[in-house]
Amino acid sequence: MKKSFAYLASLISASFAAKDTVANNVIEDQSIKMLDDDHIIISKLNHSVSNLLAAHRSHRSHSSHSSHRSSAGGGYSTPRTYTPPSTYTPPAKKADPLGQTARPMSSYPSVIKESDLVKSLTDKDKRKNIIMRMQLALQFEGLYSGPIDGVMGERTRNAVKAYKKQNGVTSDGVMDAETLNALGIKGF
Amino acid sequence: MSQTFIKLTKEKYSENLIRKSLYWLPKECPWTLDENDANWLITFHLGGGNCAEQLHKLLNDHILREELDKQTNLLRSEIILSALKKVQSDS
Amino acid sequence: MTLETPLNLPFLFRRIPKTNLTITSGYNGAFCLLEEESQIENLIRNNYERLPQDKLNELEAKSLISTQAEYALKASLHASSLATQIHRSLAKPSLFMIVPTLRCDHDCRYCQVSRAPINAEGKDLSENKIDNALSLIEAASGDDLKIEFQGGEPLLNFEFITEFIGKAKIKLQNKNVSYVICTTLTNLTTEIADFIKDENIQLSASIDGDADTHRHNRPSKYYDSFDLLQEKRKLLAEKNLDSKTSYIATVTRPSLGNAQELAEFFNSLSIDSIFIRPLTPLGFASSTARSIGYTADEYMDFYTEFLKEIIRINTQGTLFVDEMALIHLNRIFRPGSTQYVDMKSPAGLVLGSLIINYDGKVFGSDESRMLWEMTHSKELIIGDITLSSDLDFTHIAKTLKDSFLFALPGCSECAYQPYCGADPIHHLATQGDPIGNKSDSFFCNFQTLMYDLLFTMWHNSDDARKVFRSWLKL
Amino acid sequence: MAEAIRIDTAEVIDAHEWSGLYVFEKYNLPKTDIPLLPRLAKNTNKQNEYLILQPFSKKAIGSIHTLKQLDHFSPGDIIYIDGQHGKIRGILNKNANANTLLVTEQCDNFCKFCSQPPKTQNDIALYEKATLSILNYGRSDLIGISGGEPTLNQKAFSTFLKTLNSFHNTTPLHILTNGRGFSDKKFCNEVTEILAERFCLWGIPIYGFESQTHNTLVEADNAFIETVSGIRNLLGAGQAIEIRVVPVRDNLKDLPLIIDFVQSNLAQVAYISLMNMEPKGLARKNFNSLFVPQRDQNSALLEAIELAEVHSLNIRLFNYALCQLDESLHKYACKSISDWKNYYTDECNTCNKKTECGGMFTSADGRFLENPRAFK
Repeated sequence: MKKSFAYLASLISASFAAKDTVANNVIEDQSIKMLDDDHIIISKLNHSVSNLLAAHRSHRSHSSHSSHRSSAGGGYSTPRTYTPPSTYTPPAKKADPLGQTARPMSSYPSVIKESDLVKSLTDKDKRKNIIMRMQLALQFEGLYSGPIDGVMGERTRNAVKAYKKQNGVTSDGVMDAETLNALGIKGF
Repeated sequence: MSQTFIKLTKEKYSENLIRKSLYWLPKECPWTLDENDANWLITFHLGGGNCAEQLHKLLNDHILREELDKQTNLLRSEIILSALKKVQSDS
Repeated sequence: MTLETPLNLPFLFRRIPKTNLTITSGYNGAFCLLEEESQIENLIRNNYERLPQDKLNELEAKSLISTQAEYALKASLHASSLATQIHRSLAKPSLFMIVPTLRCDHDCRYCQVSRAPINAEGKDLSENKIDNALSLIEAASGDDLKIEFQGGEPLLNFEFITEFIGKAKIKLQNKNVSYVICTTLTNLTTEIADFIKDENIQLSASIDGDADTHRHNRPSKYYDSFDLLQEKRKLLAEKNLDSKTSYIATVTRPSLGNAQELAEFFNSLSIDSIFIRPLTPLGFASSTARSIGYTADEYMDFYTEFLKEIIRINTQGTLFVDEMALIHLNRIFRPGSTQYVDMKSPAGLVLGSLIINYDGKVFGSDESRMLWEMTHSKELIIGDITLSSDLDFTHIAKTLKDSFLFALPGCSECAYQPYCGADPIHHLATQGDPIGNKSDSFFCNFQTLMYDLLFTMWHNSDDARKVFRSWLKL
Repeated sequence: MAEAIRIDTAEVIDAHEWSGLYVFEKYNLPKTDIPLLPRLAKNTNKQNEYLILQPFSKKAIGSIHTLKQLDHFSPGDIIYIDGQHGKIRGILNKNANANTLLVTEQCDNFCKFCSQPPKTQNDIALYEKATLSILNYGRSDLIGISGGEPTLNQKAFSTFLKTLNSFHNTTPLHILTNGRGFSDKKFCNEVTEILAERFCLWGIPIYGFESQTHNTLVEADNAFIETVSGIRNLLGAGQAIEIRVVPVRDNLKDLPLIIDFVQSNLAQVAYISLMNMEPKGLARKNFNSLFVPQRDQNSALLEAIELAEVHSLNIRLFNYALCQLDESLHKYACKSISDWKNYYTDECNTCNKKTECGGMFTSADGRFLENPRAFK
């Protein structure tokens, strides 16, 4: 222990010598305390950060970000003007600034049939993935707080029901096309 | 070798103020401090020089420091103490 | 600045002598220079309307004053800066000095306690202590450290150095270690030069000035110390070790009148920096002190001329760094950045450096071991590698506790507090007390005048400011 | 000039019902333990036809047609089909110099020069899309997270990060935030604990050295104090901070004071970025009251940079065209304008510094264009 500098450090920062000298000419009136200990910090880069920072200093990738906010445009952006397609029918309520309206039933693609979809769900990996996609969507909707594990458990099922209720999706299934579609899940 | 005397009223100058100022006088200005009920009595043993002038400069600055302390000393101590506390709880 | 009248936050101030400048500084390391004598009064007496707007803005930006609304925030930022700075000062030491031998072939005027005759017995650190030394260093150091071989003249025990570095490569393989040898160069050989090159070791060599000055300060029984030094510098050049060598000059009384010549001379060596320092008023007899010593004011009169000449040389297009000035500039503009041992609060003693003496005893600083040689007071010892690789802080802790500048008489009200450091051993040695009377302290007077000079030049001289900026960019 | 099309945007027809996110090409079987996106792959038999493929099989469940080859995308890119507007956009693009995901358009600041003015509609789905994009993206290079204010919905923000963690994703993030949320120590601790294993750089704006200027520019009371407290708390948690300053008429002369403020109060920040205003969104609306020609910024920029260097603060310029900057500032200028939102004028094409220069914002057209001057 004698060898430990942490020990020495604590010994010194315990510095009563300093405290006394400082405290001396102070009216000990804690009622006028101005500083909240919670607002005092010690600034030391945590290890992973300081390492990567060293790397990033030379490596410009982070800094190649462009101006204030402009990088936002690098990703999705809301369509400025909205022109409904000919086949348009009102989307499910789910707001989606991606310009991706939840796909209206009437315009359901001809290339894929309900039956195909069902068939394509027999594979357990695909099923697991669809459930994950649902859980992820429901989680951000604030309806599901369980793990994203691709298991259709009680909590997931209830979350789906709740979502369908909220968004007026009338189909009776849990993983039928209409539901997935309303959740913005496609490609299955 | 003549001596120089300075008299300073106690109500205007605290002891702390007097001593802090004398502290910074150079070796060339050996002094002794006496007091009576009303005054501080400072004697410079080697007269001449500008010891008295230097002392008054120092006094003036320490009066300013006292005024600043009235405004900030509580916070000053809080800053130092909570900084030490923070470091201590951290190490 | 908002229309609302501001409040003062805790700050320190000092009127810089022989100027109209007043420096104000805060615990966050920020400073603001006031150009008129009346301004500090107006500031402290809250007559803000009498201060120029740009000053008020600067003071507010630097959190020396604040609006009501931001007051609590800025207080928390002050405390955070201070906590961060203290936290850093409490880190593990990064400088480890080792004295392979106390023997030396020079008889330097200002060095009497830290040398022994060239053939003296029992003044070498024996190789079989290396393992203990290394385990001590491994335990006491962080990821980055510097190991410095001191003396005596370390090259007189070169075997130790080679074996030490050989073993350190294994024992300290997970750390970034850099090596420095502080040497007179006079024992440099082709073999040693090659080793230094291969191991990428830095050299710190002493050169006190032109032939006469150097011979006067650093005489040797065995040869002309200046001529031999020049000869060895040729060898360094042949081996392309110039860039690996930095030069340090110690000033004695006879040089005080030759500031310009001295600067010119160092520049003529075509080196790109010089570390020029006053005597450590330690380790030589008071009789000697009269012939070579000086007061801080005398030294700084000299140094002011010296620095002006250096700046002139730089403005004429040669980059030539004054390391002493640069250390202080770093303290001013990058508080807490430099690990310079004399400049820490709490003191750099132990926390900044450790030194392993030729006899295996471990001290907290070079001055500590000198003081040990003079007084043999046990409190200075924090370990002994002939016994174990453990350290014992019981005695030193108290000294360190008393080395926070904000709590030290004389320092607590000084405007240079955020940039300066505590040197308890210096005051213990010169005044018999680790805290000491600052008005009578060479260390304090030297540092104070140094900062006076640099702040004044920064404010008043465009040339100086340009040059300082260029140094700070290095 | 005509509305510029970002280079990784392409026209598509008959894709309305296929709006959504896709992974481009990429035939190797992906990990099965993440929520996978469907794939968009070229139909090798048919010119300009692209097949919608299930994540797992090569089974096509649909197809779309483009006007030209999508050769600016690379396998593994994340793309978005915007059926309504007949566009395919790159979301995470290997060849982009900056990939940034927008996670919300809501904000509690209302910056006078915001290029992407805040909206109020519920856009929670953006977090889901961002999560999917990052998890399905093949690479681990730094990705920007932007808004709106990404931390405005604290629950969504931490859920977003937790979800990435739960799939052992460690993609480094550059998060653009106003930092105000982190003035709440509890939220700060919660987030930084989630981020313990992830490198994160926080881009946080400071537009003045005191409340008044800053709050006026972001049009929010108390913003300055909350932002600075937030930065303080993040630094206390060991996070890496980038201070972002947009020089405009109100704060140009204060740039050195802003540097002073940072050095005196937040000295441990990792970077300071001076970012020229983009004449887009609100900046276009408030242009006359905010705009300062780049050429007229030079002296203030130089003063700020010299000051920062004295304090060894790491400072850079973004979105400045080299021809508008003094020679002495060139080495601080980053070729920063995202490669899909800049352009070069005819003059630029004759300039021998074109390759080092970020060029002009596509939005800087007409009266917003500061006449370029070619280096020859």
